[in-house]
Amino acid sequence: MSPILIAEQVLNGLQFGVMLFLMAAGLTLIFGVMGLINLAHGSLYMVGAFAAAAVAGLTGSFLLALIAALAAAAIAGALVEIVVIRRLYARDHLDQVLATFALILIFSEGTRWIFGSFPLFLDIPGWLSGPVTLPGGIAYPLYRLVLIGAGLAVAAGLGLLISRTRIGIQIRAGENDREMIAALGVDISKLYTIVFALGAALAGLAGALVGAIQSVQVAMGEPVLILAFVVIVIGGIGSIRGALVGALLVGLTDTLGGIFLPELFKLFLDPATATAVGASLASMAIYILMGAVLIWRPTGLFGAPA
Amino acid sequence: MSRETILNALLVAGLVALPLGAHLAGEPFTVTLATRAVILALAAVGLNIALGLGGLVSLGHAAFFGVGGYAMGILASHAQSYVPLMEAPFLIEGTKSMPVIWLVAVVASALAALLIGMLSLRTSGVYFIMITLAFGQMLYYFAIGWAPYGGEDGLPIYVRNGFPGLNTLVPIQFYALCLVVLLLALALHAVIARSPFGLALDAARQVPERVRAVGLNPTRLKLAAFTLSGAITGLSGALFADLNRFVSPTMLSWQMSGEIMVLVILGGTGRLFGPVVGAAVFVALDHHLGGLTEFWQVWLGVILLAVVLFARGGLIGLIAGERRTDA
Amino acid sequence: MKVLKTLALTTALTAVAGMAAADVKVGMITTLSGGGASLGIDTRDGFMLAMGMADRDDVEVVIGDDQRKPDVAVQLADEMIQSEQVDVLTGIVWSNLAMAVVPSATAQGKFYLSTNAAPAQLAGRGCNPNYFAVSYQNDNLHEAAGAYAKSEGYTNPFIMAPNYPAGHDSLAGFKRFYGGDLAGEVYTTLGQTDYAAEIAQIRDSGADSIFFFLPGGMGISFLKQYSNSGVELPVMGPAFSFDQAILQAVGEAALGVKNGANWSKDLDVPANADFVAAFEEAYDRLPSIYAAYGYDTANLLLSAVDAADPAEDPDAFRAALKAADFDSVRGDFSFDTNNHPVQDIYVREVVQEGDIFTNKIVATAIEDRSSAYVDECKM
Amino acid sequence: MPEPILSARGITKSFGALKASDDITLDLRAGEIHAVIGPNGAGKSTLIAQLCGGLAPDAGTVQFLGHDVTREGTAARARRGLARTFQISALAMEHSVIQNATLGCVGATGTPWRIVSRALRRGPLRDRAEQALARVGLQDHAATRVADLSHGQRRQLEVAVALTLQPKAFVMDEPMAGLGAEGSAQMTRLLHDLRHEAPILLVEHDMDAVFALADRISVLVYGQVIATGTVDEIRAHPEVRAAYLGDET
Repeated sequence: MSPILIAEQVLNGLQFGVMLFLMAAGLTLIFGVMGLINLAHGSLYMVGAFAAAAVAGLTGSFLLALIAALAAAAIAGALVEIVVIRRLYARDHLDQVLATFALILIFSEGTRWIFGSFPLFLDIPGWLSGPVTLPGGIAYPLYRLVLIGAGLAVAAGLGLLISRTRIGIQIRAGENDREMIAALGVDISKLYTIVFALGAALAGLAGALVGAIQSVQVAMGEPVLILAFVVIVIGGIGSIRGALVGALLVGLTDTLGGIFLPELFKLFLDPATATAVGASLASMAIYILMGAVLIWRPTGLFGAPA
Repeated sequence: MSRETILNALLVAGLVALPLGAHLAGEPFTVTLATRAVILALAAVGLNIALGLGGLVSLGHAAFFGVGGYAMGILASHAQSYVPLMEAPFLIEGTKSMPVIWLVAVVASALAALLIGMLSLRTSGVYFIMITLAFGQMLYYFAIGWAPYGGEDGLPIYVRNGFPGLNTLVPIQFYALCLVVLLLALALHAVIARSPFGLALDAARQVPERVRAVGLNPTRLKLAAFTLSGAITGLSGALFADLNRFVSPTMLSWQMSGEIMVLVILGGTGRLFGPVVGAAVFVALDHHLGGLTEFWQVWLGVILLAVVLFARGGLIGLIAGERRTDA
Repeated sequence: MKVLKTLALTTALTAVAGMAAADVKVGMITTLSGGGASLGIDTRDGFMLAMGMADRDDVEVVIGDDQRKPDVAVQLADEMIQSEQVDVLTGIVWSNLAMAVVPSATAQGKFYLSTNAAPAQLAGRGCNPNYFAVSYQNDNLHEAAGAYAKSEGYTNPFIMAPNYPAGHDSLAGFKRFYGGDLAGEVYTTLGQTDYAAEIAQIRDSGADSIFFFLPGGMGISFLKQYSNSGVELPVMGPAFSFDQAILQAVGEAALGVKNGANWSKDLDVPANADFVAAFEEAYDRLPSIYAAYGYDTANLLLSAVDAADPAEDPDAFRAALKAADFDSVRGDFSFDTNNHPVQDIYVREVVQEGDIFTNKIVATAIEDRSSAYVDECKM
Repeated sequence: MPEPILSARGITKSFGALKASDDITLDLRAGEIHAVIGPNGAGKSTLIAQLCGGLAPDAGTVQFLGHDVTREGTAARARRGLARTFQISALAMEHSVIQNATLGCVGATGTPWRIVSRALRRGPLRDRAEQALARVGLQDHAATRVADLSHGQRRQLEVAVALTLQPKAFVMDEPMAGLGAEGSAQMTRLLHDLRHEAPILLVEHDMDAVFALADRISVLVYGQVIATGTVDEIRAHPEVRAAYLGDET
């Protein structure tokens, strides 16, 4: 296996991780501030992708599509927060799991109701398509590089938002002590709606960005949702930094595991068996990683000790 | 008698009378549907012990459901192909006998629950939810790639397994068998809930520090409950596989875990008959909404949402009021 | 009730079913909700189109949505057999659902006509006189791609499928008719959405062509990512990933791809031209391969109903099915001893016609192909 | 001097830069009430956690009945006979009063694995629970849900649960907290009698109660015991007056 291939695979893992971060950041933010488990986060990812595909189909503009994705997911998030979620903050996790499970059903089938059963088309814009040659001779798709850049930019922006702005201060205060921010005179319900909409917008952005290179279809959010959960659990729930580290770990493990495990098994098994066994183990790899992290640190890498 | 006791008695009467009536009226499919509800209720009774008594929000109970299902699938498939399960160091043959299959299903799923529980109980709260989910996914992906037993295609069993003295192919007989198992599991839950173990477990859910302070180990109590819970759900998995004469990784999927949890919460978490009400209502909704609109799952979602938001304590809570304490 | 009466569902075809007078009852179990719904909807629409064109009042169809869940499919089968008392079942799209339903349905003496899924087990040792695959045997379209790869003189293809039984069968089928060296053989995770890692492996492997089997959204994702990767090797696959239902979502990325298929809308058969025109007329979209199978299945069924009533004389009904005396949209069509078709398998190329992406036939890959498992079937 | 029942020897615990326990040595002898007082943030809760097993000290040892229990958990120490009450009631709120008391009996008798018998059936376990309730005056509230009890009754139930363990020593974390004058007096009478069953390490803010009850008092300031002595000695201790009592007297 050539060093170029390995470098390329690391880039792929990085790109996958960065996209997972966009999903995981919203989830972990919502959990950190409101203490809410949102199983319907994947549905907001789907909303973003569908909105982008619809707008791109009408206008032909990818940028407009991205804006639409952000707006649609944020609006859907805010609506859901106001109508349903805010009644759940005081409830235990059990009720939250059930209610957001119900939301998944509503979103998935509702989307199919509106857009039909056939996958939608969303493509990379011409000016971002095709490969570029990186130092070392790696031909790498430009769009994936843009995804890495965009994801890291969002991560940095989110970091700034939380450390430097008024709303960031309120968010941090909310994470530490819910009574305190009320005492500070912050309108909590407005803050919660904003945080939820922000998380939703991030998920919608991820859906639109990824939708251009994947299939835009109903239930596309669920596999990603589970991965995002794995990410925030590894990183420590509530920690944005943890989400970033966890996302990159999961992205790299998943990508590199899929490549190297079959190769590893080929050393002592016949190729067909090795490929199948390696592939099975690779699909379990991130869950094994998560199990190992939790056994070692029960509250994740950056989580506050219980 | 409290309202809940009366309700429970009515439910038992309904579980006996309705399918019997359907049988006499010559509607075997209604009996099959009732069997499905009873088996799902059994799975939820299992989860209810972990969830209701132990406060363990497990989003990975499909793992035990599937282990039970595969115990049945593997034993029965070897029996129907006459290939022994293993020959060395000693011969193990497949079987089509339900009691043997049940025993294996219970032991296998209890072991799985013990192992998963030991690791998962190091965490709590949301982490517990997520780590159980992750273990479920691990088994799911394992089953999908498990070629000798069908992988994603699953494992069909051509003829339903047998139970001494019964013809399990007759819907009402198989139903009666499943109902007896369910009632036994409910009795077990009722006995446990009032036992010293149940008291300590319920206290460990509410105030673990108090339980420690009286010299007990809350984690061990929860682990025991989790293991028992997994065993019961595993048994229901074996029955479910026999109902469908088929096992597949779908039984291990996270949506299945979610559904089992929905059954418990819909009926009323920690309520003895909560799983029964939850399963009956869920199966009925699932079945009848489908005829009304192609997008029936939207309405299923709306109904579930309404229950969470407006009927705290589930449907039993709605009818029978708050849970009463033992005195 | 999840079993919908045809009248309730297919408003364009209200004349289909004469409820009271129906002599033969057919149960269709297919996927109408969730991620895989488009395939089931096309199956249903193709089937009901044939029913509507025949304008018969002696056949009633009940339709149920299996949600792509095996246990739901089994429940529907139980309901249709026990409650609706159907004589014939049909419609399942997915192999794992077929494995859940077919063995027990045929064990109860019901007929099953497969509109799509035809797993190896049911073609070989698990074959049954009451089970007919109208579509193909699962390996056929992969075999066609293998034969095509050989005839094109490829010497180093890279082959790839998800890690599940149909995936294993797919690669085995390709290799059966290709028979040469491979640049690489990879199993992906079922439901995987990102193929960057595999594309990098392909680039690195020195392959001269690619064969892949990634049904549904997986194929869409792979093709979009592949077309943007700068790797420009010829691509082959079975028809599933290049079917009418998903080509519009793939777009230009699919242009030029060769795919093994036993049907195409431009197949020069009179029955096919009628079918395509009628389907477009009725549903305002081009038919997919699933619609074609559904249409053929309905016509086969009707031809057998003309000969005998399945409930009263199952042997005669079975013989009539086996005779396959109907106008297939695929031209020459007959059943082998294992009740799987003997038919020509073609290679199609994805082309653009106006705004629509579709397929045209470019070659015949294998003539009169039966299936690899026919000798294992003892019947 | 008899061997102390419970003792801390040089225990030290830091949280980052903060030394919550700084080389604390104190003991609890048979028959006495030993009160620990100190201002907020003096490290009282940390001390209790280390005595009862919730926290492991960085240095030093905890001895109970002659055993080194420093590395044992809360449950193990409870099984040895160390009973504690909590500053904020740690009771099963959804359970009845008798259920909470019975839980103590289940723990004390080591019978949590019984799954067939009824926890509340008539018998030795129930008698023991009812006796404990009678001791604190809750015998008429056995069937009441804890959530429906008054604050004072919950404090009494805390003590009753500890009593069911038939302990060798009590550690009580502010049993008077939030009680009115009458409640305080009632609790004071109860503790006064209890000391003969097992000695009490009493952490308390209510100075009247402490001075009325304590045989000895230790004063904790910034994680250090600055003085230990009888009530009179402590009242007279200049450092204590300066550091702690200064603004009260």
